[in-house]
Amino acid sequence: MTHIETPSRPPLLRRLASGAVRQPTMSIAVLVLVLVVLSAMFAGLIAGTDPLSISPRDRYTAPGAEFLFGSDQYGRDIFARVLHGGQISLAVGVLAASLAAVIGTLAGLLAGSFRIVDAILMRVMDGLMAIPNILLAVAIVSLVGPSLLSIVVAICIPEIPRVARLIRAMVLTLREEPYVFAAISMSIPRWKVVLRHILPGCLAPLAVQFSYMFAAAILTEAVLGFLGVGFPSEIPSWGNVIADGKSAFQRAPWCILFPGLFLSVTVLAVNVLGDSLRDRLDPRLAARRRPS
Amino acid sequence: MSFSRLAAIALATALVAAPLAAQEQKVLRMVPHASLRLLDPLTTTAYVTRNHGYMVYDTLFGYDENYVPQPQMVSDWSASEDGLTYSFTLRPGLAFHDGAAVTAADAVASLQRWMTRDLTGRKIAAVLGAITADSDTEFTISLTAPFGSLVEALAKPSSVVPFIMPKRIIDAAGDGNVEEIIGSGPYRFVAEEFRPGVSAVYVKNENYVPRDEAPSYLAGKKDVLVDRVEWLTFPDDQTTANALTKGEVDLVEAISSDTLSMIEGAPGVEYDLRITSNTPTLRINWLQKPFDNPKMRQAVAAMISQDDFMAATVGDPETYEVCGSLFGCDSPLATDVNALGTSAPDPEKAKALMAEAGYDGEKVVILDASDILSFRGLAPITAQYLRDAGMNVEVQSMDFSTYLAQRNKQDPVSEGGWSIAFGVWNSPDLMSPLSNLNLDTEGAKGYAGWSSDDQLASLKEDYARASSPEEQKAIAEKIQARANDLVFFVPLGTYRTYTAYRDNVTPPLPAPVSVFWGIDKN
Amino acid sequence: MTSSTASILEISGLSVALDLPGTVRRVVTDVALTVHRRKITCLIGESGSGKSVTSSAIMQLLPSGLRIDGGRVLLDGHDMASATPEDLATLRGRVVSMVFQEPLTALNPVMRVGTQIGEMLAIHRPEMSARAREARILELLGDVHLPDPPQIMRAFPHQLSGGQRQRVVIAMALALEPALIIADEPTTALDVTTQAQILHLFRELMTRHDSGVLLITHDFGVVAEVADFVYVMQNGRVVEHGAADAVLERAEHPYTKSLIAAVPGFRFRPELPVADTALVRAEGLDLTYVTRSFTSAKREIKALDQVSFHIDPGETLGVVGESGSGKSTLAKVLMLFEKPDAGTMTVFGREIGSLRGKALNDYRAGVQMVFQDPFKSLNPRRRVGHSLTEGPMANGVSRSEALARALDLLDRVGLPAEAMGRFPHEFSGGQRQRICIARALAMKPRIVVADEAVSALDVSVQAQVLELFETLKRELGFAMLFITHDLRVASNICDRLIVMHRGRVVETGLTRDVFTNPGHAYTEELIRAIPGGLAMRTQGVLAEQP
Amino acid sequence: MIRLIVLRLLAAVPVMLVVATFVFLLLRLSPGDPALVVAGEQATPEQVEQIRRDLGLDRSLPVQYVTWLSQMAQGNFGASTLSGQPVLDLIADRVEPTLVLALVTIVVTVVIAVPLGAIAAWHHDGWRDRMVMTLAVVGFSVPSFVIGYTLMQLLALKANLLPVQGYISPFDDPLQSLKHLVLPAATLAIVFMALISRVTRASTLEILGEDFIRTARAKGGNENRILWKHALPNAAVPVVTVIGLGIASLISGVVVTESVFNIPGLGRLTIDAILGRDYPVVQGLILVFSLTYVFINLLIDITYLIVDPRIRY
Repeated sequence: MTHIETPSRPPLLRRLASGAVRQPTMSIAVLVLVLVVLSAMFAGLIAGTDPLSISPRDRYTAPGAEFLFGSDQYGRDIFARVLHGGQISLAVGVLAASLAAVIGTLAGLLAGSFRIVDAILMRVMDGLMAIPNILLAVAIVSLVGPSLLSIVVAICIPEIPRVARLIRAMVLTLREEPYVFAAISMSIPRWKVVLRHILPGCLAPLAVQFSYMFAAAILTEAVLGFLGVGFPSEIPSWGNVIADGKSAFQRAPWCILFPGLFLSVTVLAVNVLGDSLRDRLDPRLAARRRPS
Repeated sequence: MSFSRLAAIALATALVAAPLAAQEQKVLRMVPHASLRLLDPLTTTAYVTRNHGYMVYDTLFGYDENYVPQPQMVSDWSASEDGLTYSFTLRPGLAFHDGAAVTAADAVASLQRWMTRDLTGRKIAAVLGAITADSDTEFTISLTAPFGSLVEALAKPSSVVPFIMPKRIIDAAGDGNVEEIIGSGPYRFVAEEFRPGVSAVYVKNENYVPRDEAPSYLAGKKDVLVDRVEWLTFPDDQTTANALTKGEVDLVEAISSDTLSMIEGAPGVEYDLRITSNTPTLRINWLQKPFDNPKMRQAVAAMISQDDFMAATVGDPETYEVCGSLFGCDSPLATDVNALGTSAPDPEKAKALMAEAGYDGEKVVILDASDILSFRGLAPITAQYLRDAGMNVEVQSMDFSTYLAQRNKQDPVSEGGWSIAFGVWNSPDLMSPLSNLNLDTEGAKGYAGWSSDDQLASLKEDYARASSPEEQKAIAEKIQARANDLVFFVPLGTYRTYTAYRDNVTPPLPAPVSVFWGIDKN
Repeated sequence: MTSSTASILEISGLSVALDLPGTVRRVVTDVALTVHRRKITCLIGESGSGKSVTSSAIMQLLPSGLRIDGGRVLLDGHDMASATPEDLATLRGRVVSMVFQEPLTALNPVMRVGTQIGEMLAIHRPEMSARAREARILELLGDVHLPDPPQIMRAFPHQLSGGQRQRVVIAMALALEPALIIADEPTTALDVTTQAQILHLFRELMTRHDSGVLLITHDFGVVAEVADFVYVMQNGRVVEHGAADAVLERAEHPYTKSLIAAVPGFRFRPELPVADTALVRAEGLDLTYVTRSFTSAKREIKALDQVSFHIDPGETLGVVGESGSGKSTLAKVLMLFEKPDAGTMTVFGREIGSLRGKALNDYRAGVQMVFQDPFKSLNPRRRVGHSLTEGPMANGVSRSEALARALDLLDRVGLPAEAMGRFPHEFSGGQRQRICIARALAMKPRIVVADEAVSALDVSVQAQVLELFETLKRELGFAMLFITHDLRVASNICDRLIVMHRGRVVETGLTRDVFTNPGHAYTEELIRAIPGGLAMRTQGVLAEQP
Repeated sequence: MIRLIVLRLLAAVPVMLVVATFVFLLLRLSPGDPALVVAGEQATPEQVEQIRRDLGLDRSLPVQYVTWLSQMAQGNFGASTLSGQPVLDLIADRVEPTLVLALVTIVVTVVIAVPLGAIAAWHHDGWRDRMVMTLAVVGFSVPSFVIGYTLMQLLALKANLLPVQGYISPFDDPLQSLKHLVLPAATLAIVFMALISRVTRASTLEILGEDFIRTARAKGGNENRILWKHALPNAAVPVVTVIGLGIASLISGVVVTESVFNIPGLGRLTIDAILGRDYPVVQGLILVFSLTYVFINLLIDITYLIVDPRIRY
């Protein structure tokens, strides 16, 4: 046994706060995200115009006083569409990542806790993993029709096995921890042990995974748009604004430039945040930063 | 070292192989407007399969540029005075790609099969007495009642086209699809190189005997000037444009005016407006509320401005026109009588009609096929105008397959049915009141939308019997007037796409469907 | 060549600094130290004393964030403190080599043992032929007394036992006959019997290869066993040094004295009156672990083999044995974490295998455990108060009652009441172990199972925790199953002992009897192997507790 | 080893059955109607009914399922409803481009990304680390079709170095094939490299903290040796795992890349089949994908055996 006093880990929030100070990139990422979220939340207020309002005579107007980001082929205001699209894209990201996280965590906890469930559940997860995620998403969306629910489900299903595997592995490690044994020996009910002693230990890697899933979901939504099975243009999202503008790439580059910029910058920020989180939260990596 | 060796071998192979391939053959690499999958042109109404049919098969008649049917495989024909007997003689020297001569028996078998599968064909079948091969080159069609547009029907370029196929293949097919793609057309289909959804290869039919007349639309001389035509499907129009710019393909059948902006001014690229025009149409569900009431359908029509639709979905005024004719403006039957959609939206009129109809805020469901480029914009624009008129509109988006299934549902709107859907048609499909599906009068048994009207049905019968173009035109005007009163469908404008090609390719011949004979490559 | 007693390492004024955000902390200050050829110099201190940092500084292998802040490290005439990477490349391995604490992790797991030793030769003697190199590897493996060197050479590390791996590491360190071998706690992770062998191996090889050894340790037993010179470190400074015998016998610095005093000697406890009914009675327990992987043939390990024992009320039963002897499995069976394949275990008068529902809950509450690693046995995300009250409250104790009990226990284990609101990471290892004890006792158990509960603690802390167990037991009157590999610790706290070896109980009896008159050869071997040997033994032997 | 392979393949059967049934139900319960798709937009109800009978779609769902399963058991994958071609022929025709593209991408990625990740870890927090990580995070943040179009614009159109689109088999013309593969492979590799270099960095970083690395450093000699000989081989297990698991997402990427660069591969075939409700083709493809997944996992397990002697099956 080691006799070197390993520095212990302070609570999550304080670690995050100290991380922000030490890592300027992380602070910038957070700032960008806050701005994007605010712009989406108050899209109606900021944009002023209806993202759906068609005005055939204003087809492909270049960015200017009338249309800040220009207009698309139906004369719709791209600025309004991008801001409103942010609502949908961010919602897809958050919902898909949350749903995958919740279901995956549940599946992982069950699989990690009960052998029989493990055998069955992990076969099902294997089955899901076997189908390339975009193809599964295309199938689901084209089968039930594009809506916020179907797209969120389509994007989240392929992510579930990944989360389940992660959580399952964490559970298998954590349940060998002495404090879990201690809890069991105190006759604390199984579900309470899982809830209080095992689940909290899974949260840090889950948070990291969440950020990656969030970013991936936004990208996948865009790819679905590219493949023609994304949101209908009645529901603007970054993905379908880009897809709509794709064919006018040379004629009206603003049609994909602005939504593309919003999308990439957001995804970039989320990824940067995820990386910082991982560096902060991964005890093995964090320990490397603080020599014993 | 292994890499450099490999590279050396590769280089050597390329040097030896390249000139061999290039010298001998003229290969036209072209991008069709859609990917070819089904090869039997009598099974599907897909335009790409019809175009494939014109490569491989020949027709008895073909439309010329005045939309007058001209003999193609037929050398002589005659009709009896009473219009009940038609006799045809095939041109000498016609041969299928497998070497067998084209006989009257083949033509008879082909027409019989066509009459079970085509809308117009079926109408003929209804009045058919007999169709018989009289000799190797002569056959007769006898009718129980006159059918004035019989020859037009045999020349019809709209799907499904009465192509002539070998009898043995038709017999082998039974109820199903033909297994062998063998015709007597200008190109021979290379079955071994067919990759569904990817590429199809045709080689010159060396034994093809073109007619002497100058080519005119689908009639006249079908000269083959290249040795091989490769159809390459592109899933992405941007890539298509780039490939043409780089000269990786020689010809792109159809390119939208938006995509055209990508290749405009690119060196070595030329383009023409196509003859074929496309007409998006708005189709209403007659069976269910609120549009079981003609007044409500008229309210929809009052809100449609073709100009607005075209401006928004097509954009370039050079390529679209407002057309008041239900038969397309290229059609000899074109007329402006009682036209729909040719004026600005009239919310007042619409509201008045809705009030008359007693519209009570029932839900109006618009179906949208989101993965089909030519459908883009139709649903949202319709939705916006109908909302302006005060209708309670919901747009349902889905992929095309679901769309087709959904559009076939006759259920009430509240139980998953629909109110308004769309179609996009090549001009030949609208051209005749007989083949124009939108004028279907069979009600719940007929074409989606389930329109029915006895008066229109009898007008169509009159049309079929009409013997002169003038008589036909007069009846057509009546048909349009009646159809538009009841709002069978609303055309949303007519637009053309471009065909683009490298400058070493001669411009494709004009025709209402894309034809690839008469093209040369230098 | 320098004469056999010449100094080969001379450290003077060495300081090492830790760069923290915004501040710099010295972890080693002004250390002076000399190592001679053919002599073992021990550097002793508790965790955080800076002894390991000092040894890493010699080889310039400091973890990132630490840097040498001053002083000289003269190694065979080269100043390591200012050596360039090129110098280091030739000096490391050739002039100075190192043996680390954890033999399990010190070897590259995916590289054959022979290759890893050969790498040393390949780096510094590139001219050597492959055949000569192989011969040298075999010779070295023989030198460290490994059986069948040709086979070991082709083995991967995981195929060897801990002791064998440590021999491989030593063979590697000796490959180029370096002037100095630094050994950082080389025996701490090993079983006692192996530990003794390795220590003697150092002495033997050092003499044969004419090297000097710098041995880092926390255990005065080790010093007594092998050291020629000793340096005592505390808080980054050398507080006392001198010849080993002199320091051991006449320590001057109070810290040294306290360290020596804290080493548990043999102190046997008075005999307890024989109880009528045993709390625990186990008969013929068998437990075999079968690892049946998906595809390979199954492997069986007999963890318990016909084990029988009993625990009387108020008694402490010690279980001693080396790793793999089955002593932890025994604890798991008692805790119901494992189910024996055969045999019966009757606790509080009931057969525990058949317990269900409330009876099971009651049983569990009555048997609580204190674990080895104080850092892992408390949930890092829950406040101490939660940990202390969670168990009682889950078993029907009211919140106020549970809180009162927790406060009382905190007081008893010597922690302030504010501890309730703090997180485990705010406490030192010893304090955490106190919390763990309090947590176990909060359930008012009749039996406490302590699995190596003091093994991870520094000696001075170890003594305090043992003391605490003693006091609490007296006050609260529970029985204990005390599992340890350390015979000295066992002698301090156990009334009776069972000695386990490969799943079997080889000896059982009163602690004093077992030590003074071992009945089994294995027990004898264990006792002989205790580091510090005679020196330690004479100091504390037979000191009876009042 | 053979035992491992056989058992793995046997274990694959339930997985594939689960997947196949799932997909069957998903497809059959969906609103689309293949008969309508085949018939085309202008078809009459009679035509559609005829086609529906031809395709056997008029039978009940359980009958269809049993028929399909029994055909499958006999190795008969059926024929495409869209083109009438045998499903196996269709798939066989499209396998090569996807396989070649995926293999080239993996090779390129591994050759570049693994060393990059290792170097980043070695110079942890240094400029090299930051640069690699920045590239990786950017590669992760841009939709792959945007990367594809951009590369196409720059390298194919502006610089005129490479062809825009298409696929040529390396067995027909290696040089041309390579030229055609550069852009799509680069597009895919940029995304995949981002993933692999991150994982390599993380696992190398972890390994670099291990005790045996200190042992290796204590041996003296060139420090680079430690990275390449000691750290990287040990970091291989997680990297191999991610490469393996990444294959599924690689195939997803292939779908987009195939569209952008007009490569007639499996991805496009799948999309077309799904959108066209070509049930036999979708089902056949899904089985192929599952088999690939199982096969790749097997390969990973075998690789583990090679890179890590501690692992035994």
